[in-house]
Amino acid sequence: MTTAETGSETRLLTTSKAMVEAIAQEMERDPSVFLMGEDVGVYGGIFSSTEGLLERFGPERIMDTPISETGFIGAAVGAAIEGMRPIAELMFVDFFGVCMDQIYNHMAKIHYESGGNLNVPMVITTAMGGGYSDGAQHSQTLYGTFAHLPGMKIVIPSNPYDAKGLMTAAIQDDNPVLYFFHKGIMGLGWMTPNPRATDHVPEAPYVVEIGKADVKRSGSDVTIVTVSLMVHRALDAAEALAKDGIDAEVLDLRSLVPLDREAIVDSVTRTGRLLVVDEDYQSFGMSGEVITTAIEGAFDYLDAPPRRLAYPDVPIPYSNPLEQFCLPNAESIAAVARELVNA
Amino acid sequence: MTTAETGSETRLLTTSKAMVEAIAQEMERDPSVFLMGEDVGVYGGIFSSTEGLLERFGPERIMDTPISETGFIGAAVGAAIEGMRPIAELMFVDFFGVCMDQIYNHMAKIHYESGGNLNVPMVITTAMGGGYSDGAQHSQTLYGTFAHLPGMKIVIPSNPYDAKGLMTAAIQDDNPVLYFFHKGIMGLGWMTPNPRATDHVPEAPYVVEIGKADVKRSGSDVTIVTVSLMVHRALDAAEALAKDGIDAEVLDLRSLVPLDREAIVDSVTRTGRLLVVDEDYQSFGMSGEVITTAIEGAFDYLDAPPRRLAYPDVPIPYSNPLEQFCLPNAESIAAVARELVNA
Amino acid sequence: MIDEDTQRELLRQMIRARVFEEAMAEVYMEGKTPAFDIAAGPVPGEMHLAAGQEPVAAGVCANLRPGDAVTATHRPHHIALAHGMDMKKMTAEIFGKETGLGHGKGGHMHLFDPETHFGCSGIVAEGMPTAVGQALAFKKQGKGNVAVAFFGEGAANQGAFHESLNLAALWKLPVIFVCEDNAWAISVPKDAATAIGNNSDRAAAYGIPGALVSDNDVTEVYETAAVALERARAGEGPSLIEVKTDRLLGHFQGDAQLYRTQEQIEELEQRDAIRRYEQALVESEVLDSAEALEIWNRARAEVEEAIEFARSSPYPAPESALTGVFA
Amino acid sequence: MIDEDTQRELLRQMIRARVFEEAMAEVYMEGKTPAFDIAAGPVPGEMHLAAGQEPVAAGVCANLRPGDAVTATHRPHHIALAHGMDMKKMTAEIFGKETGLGHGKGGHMHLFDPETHFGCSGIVAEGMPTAVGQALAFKKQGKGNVAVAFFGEGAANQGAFHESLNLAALWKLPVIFVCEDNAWAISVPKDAATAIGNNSDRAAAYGIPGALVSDNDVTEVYETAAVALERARAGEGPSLIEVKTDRLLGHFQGDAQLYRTQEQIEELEQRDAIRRYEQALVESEVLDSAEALEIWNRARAEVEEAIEFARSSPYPAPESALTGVFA
Ligand SMILES: Cc1ncc(C[n+]2csc(CCOP(=O)(O)OP(=O)(O)O)c2C)c(N)n1
Ligand SMILES: Cc1ncc(C[n+]2csc(CCOP(=O)(O)OP(=O)(O)O)c2C)c(N)n1
Ligand SMILES: [Mg+2]
Ligand SMILES: [Mg+2]
Repeated sequence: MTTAETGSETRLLTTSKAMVEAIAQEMERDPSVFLMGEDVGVYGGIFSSTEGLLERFGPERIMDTPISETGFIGAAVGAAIEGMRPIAELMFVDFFGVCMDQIYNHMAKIHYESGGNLNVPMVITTAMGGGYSDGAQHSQTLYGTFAHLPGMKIVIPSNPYDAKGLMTAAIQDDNPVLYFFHKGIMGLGWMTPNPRATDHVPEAPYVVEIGKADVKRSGSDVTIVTVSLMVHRALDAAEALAKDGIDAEVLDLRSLVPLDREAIVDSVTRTGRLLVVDEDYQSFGMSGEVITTAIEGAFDYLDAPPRRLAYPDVPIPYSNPLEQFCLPNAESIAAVARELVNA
Repeated sequence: MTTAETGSETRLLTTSKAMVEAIAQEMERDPSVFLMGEDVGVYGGIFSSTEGLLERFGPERIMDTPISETGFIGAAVGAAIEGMRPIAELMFVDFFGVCMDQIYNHMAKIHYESGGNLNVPMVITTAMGGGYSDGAQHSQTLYGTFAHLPGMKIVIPSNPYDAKGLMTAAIQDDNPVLYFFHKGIMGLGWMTPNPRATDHVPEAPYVVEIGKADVKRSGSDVTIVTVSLMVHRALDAAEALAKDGIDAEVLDLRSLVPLDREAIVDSVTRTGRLLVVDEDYQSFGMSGEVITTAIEGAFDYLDAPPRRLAYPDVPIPYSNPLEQFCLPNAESIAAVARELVNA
Repeated sequence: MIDEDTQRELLRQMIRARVFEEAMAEVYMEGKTPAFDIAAGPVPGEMHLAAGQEPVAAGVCANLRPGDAVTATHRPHHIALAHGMDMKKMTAEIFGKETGLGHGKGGHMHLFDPETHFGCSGIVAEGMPTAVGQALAFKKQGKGNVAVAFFGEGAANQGAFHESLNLAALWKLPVIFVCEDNAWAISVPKDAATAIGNNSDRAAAYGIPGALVSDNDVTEVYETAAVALERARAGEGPSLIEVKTDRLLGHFQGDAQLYRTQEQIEELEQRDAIRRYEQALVESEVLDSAEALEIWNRARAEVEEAIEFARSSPYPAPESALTGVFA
Repeated sequence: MIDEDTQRELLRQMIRARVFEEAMAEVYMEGKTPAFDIAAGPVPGEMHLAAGQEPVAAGVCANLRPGDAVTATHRPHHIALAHGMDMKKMTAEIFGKETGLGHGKGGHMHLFDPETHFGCSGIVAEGMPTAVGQALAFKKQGKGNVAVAFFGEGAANQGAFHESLNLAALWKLPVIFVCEDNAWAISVPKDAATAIGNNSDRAAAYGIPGALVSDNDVTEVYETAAVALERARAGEGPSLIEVKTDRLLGHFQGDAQLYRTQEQIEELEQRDAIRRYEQALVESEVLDSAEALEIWNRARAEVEEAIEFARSSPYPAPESALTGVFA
């Protein structure tokens, strides 16, 4: 599952612990790294994204903030242009609307507007995803919204190994990086258990390059392109499909900006069939972009029109049967893949 | 150019005057309509979107606001659920980041969250578009960002007739509607002259149905799908193409939500070729969605892979040669259309 | 002096809310033991209970009239109940049932009730502009109604607070801003988030009255709100009220509360405002202990009935998720 | 008492800014007559000039030291110049030239200069958090530097104002908030937007000093800023300063100003702060008329040279638009 060779000991870690380990190692290495957010201190992050950091680095470097996202994310921008490397946590990505101006009009544009004279080396970490009845304002993924707006890298790990390597890369990057973690991949004790949320992770620091997709399962009949928790669902679907003799490739994009278009085209060229699985709203988002990328690069290799299985264009309902009806899952992914292969 | 028959006298109006006329007629008809925004009173709207309304309806119904977009757009939401029909102006769509939470987490979701028990009948008007060196924070179109998020209708007129009819429809709609007007189609005396920004408009009120695309020029060789100012550029391109014997159809989507997928599929089925022209950022936006729609509905009719010509994924540069290099124009549209037809 | 009927009513409303929250705390754990899974059980998702904060809701809402509007936060039950929301429909919504206020689409943080003009939002402070707009509508409609925005002390550092107060003050709107200062925003104490001690002092930044109720006392809340509401109904504009109140439970159910000590929590329990008020009413002979018990018992029966209604109601049809985006 | 060198320097900075703005007003119209087209001429786009507001910029920035940071707004020239930005590179940026600060990518509202730690933003109030963050960095780095956020009175009703002041006060950051109250936000007068008379009174909402400079007087600005800066450098936290100043021109060039009368505009011109200060310095014999004239002449020469530099510089290569999104 991992491509990089680090030569170091590995341990079983949850995604959240792997992510925190990367932050801690970078904070050790580089005194300009610090972290701000709501409940990142004693609480350790609502989704354990900062657990243990306060104890280790103290309140000067692990700073609880008021509920002032424009204020503290904007402050991160200001600190970044003065040579710090802040990490700011937006507790749920759903809250982006209270601070989007700082994110996309400032963080993402200052480097360009300054003609390259200023860098904004910062990371925004944010939780995404639903499936546990948190309603319309706490369950969204929204990565498509950010990926549409130029100037920030968009990183979306699906497992502990990538979570650590991509976090290290994000902190070391001289550009603003949005780091989305799905609550369902963190390995939290209070979420529906997910066996893929714990895995072997090297102890030594390492980097997973931002902008490189990863084949999480290779296959020859159909390419399933997705990110984050839906990688797990796709892998489950692939297992079911294998029993039917359908050999599915699962391509984990890992980042949307930069988008590894080559990997998409390469895989589709080999399989001739594309299914995009997307937990974000269907229209005007990731699914359309990936399909268009395949059309632009592999039109002549397509054996059937690409398909998509995305979150429908409706706000996220609270009630469990409603929400589950909307979310792609292993069964629905396998069903569409079968249709595609039999088309 | 117009499809509806109203039987009333027409006059030559600019887009801005047509839009204002619709607002005035609805305000006459319905006392629950009122309008709020920055500089919508004496100033008449920075882009003349409210010109003359204060004189006619007074400060109780045409309300200048503080620079508090979250405050007054949120207040519009509150007023709407209490039976008013507010129109709120967001001066430039580029400012959405200071009030996005009210727009997408409140305005767009309350109807759904309430199980249909509450309606939020309001209109947000907003100026979009560049080409006149207003820099990275005042030149964007961003309709793709809004179209991705469910719960609000997205209306984008390209000419005076549609501007009036769509505004009337937007105000009468029981749902939240975002009404985007491109500065370059308003017919302002201080922008580069645009002959299509003035046209015959019926005096009597009429509705242009939201969700219906319009064939602004029919043709048989290639379908050019776009919105707003790019409709004008596409029509110019079509004229040039006609001289080369290429017969281009220009489809004006007029709204992105609901998206008239049938019209896209229908046109592409007839022409076999699709070019999407988009002034919004290229990736994860309108161009991918329209191409995917064609793939989903007309794959077997495609004679060549669809193409797109969009604003590249870079913040909008200030300097004229840089900005013009990025914007699609008649020449670049015609060039891609030629490649597509000759592919 | 508050009349005796009102005193009994204030007690009754606080007790109803408390009994409801305690029942929710229990129901919430159903299906989540031994291995806690937030998605499991009859009541999934986040659950923010307001035990301890009942005086704020009861004291303010007792002053409201039909047609007055209320917006609340992620912690809305006590307010919704005090404002007259139907407990059955509310409970059914929390259970995600078809018979719920939003037919299961909203949930615990999104209770919308056109009948009582009640709404809430899970985005901190962002429910406040809604109330400003409701007040604006009431003024335009000449209705004489008032809107009330409840929010936490944590919300008072969010931009929406500032914009809402300025707009309401500027336009002299009939709206009351009620800050429930429970001293905590999840794990962050007020003094680690707010540059000054009392948010009521921020009223001066908008030229409006700011009142402080300093010990979670329902009488004082009631009287303070009465003044503010009178002012609002008289067309003199908004007021800001801050009540120092207590969050007896965790931020949400399942919160281990590692950020405060067990002693701190017990201290709060010891000064429980409902018990204090009940005692005071018994002492002043507004009611006797039997009558007090009767209030508790009735509340228990009402809550049980509501939960039973919710339990026995059907879930909405899964495919109904796809409808109702647009009217 | 300000020493005489500083007095002359204050005058010089105000004059430089004024001469620059007057020259811009003229250059801006080039290529735009007879038919005004905002996209035409050597300087396209919006043009917000600050003539009348020079005392604020000069008075504050004269107190700053190397390494101190400044963020400004859509109306940034007077501040950028007072803070020491290279006039040539700034002018070239306004002309959209390769030699400009941002190689033509930023423009008049996006002047970024790492040398002087200067930045600005066209989004009202949203430049303020940047300054808070710069101050946070300075504190962490132990640099002893200060950040200054300039903003208009219109910006003081935006959420970012509130969040910035609270955060800075809470964390006792070395930052000064300077409100240029020119009484107008485009066409909206202050009293139609702000619920109270003086934004300096809003400092109390954050427990920090608020100072009012009531008549656009550079001396008073200088002295008020000095106190605030000393406080900030001493680690005692932020201050808010409000200066009642004058916007002599329209909101942007081309603004017909139908919202105010010709008389109102003339009244402002008559109380021009630069002429007043110049006169005062001549009267108190800090300089004589010839020296004053010399300052104007030098400023004219400097501005002409900067404009000549901008004019003769090449435009960036069109395809450079596609690079520089990421470092
Ligand atoms: C804009 C925003 N930021 C953060 C959150 C996450 N959050 C939910 S409740 C809460 C604490 C709120 O504190 P307070 O306003 O005091 O209300 P309380 O929970 O004490 O009732 C936070 C940070 C949110 N919902 N919205
Ligand atoms: C968030 C936001 N809303 C609206 C605008 C449009 N706008 C630009 S300047 C301005 C007026 C600003 O007034 P003030 O803050 O007093 O500054 P001044 O122009 O007087 O210098 C407005 C409304 C904007 N740029 N950003
Ligand atoms: Mg609280
Ligand atoms: Mg102003």
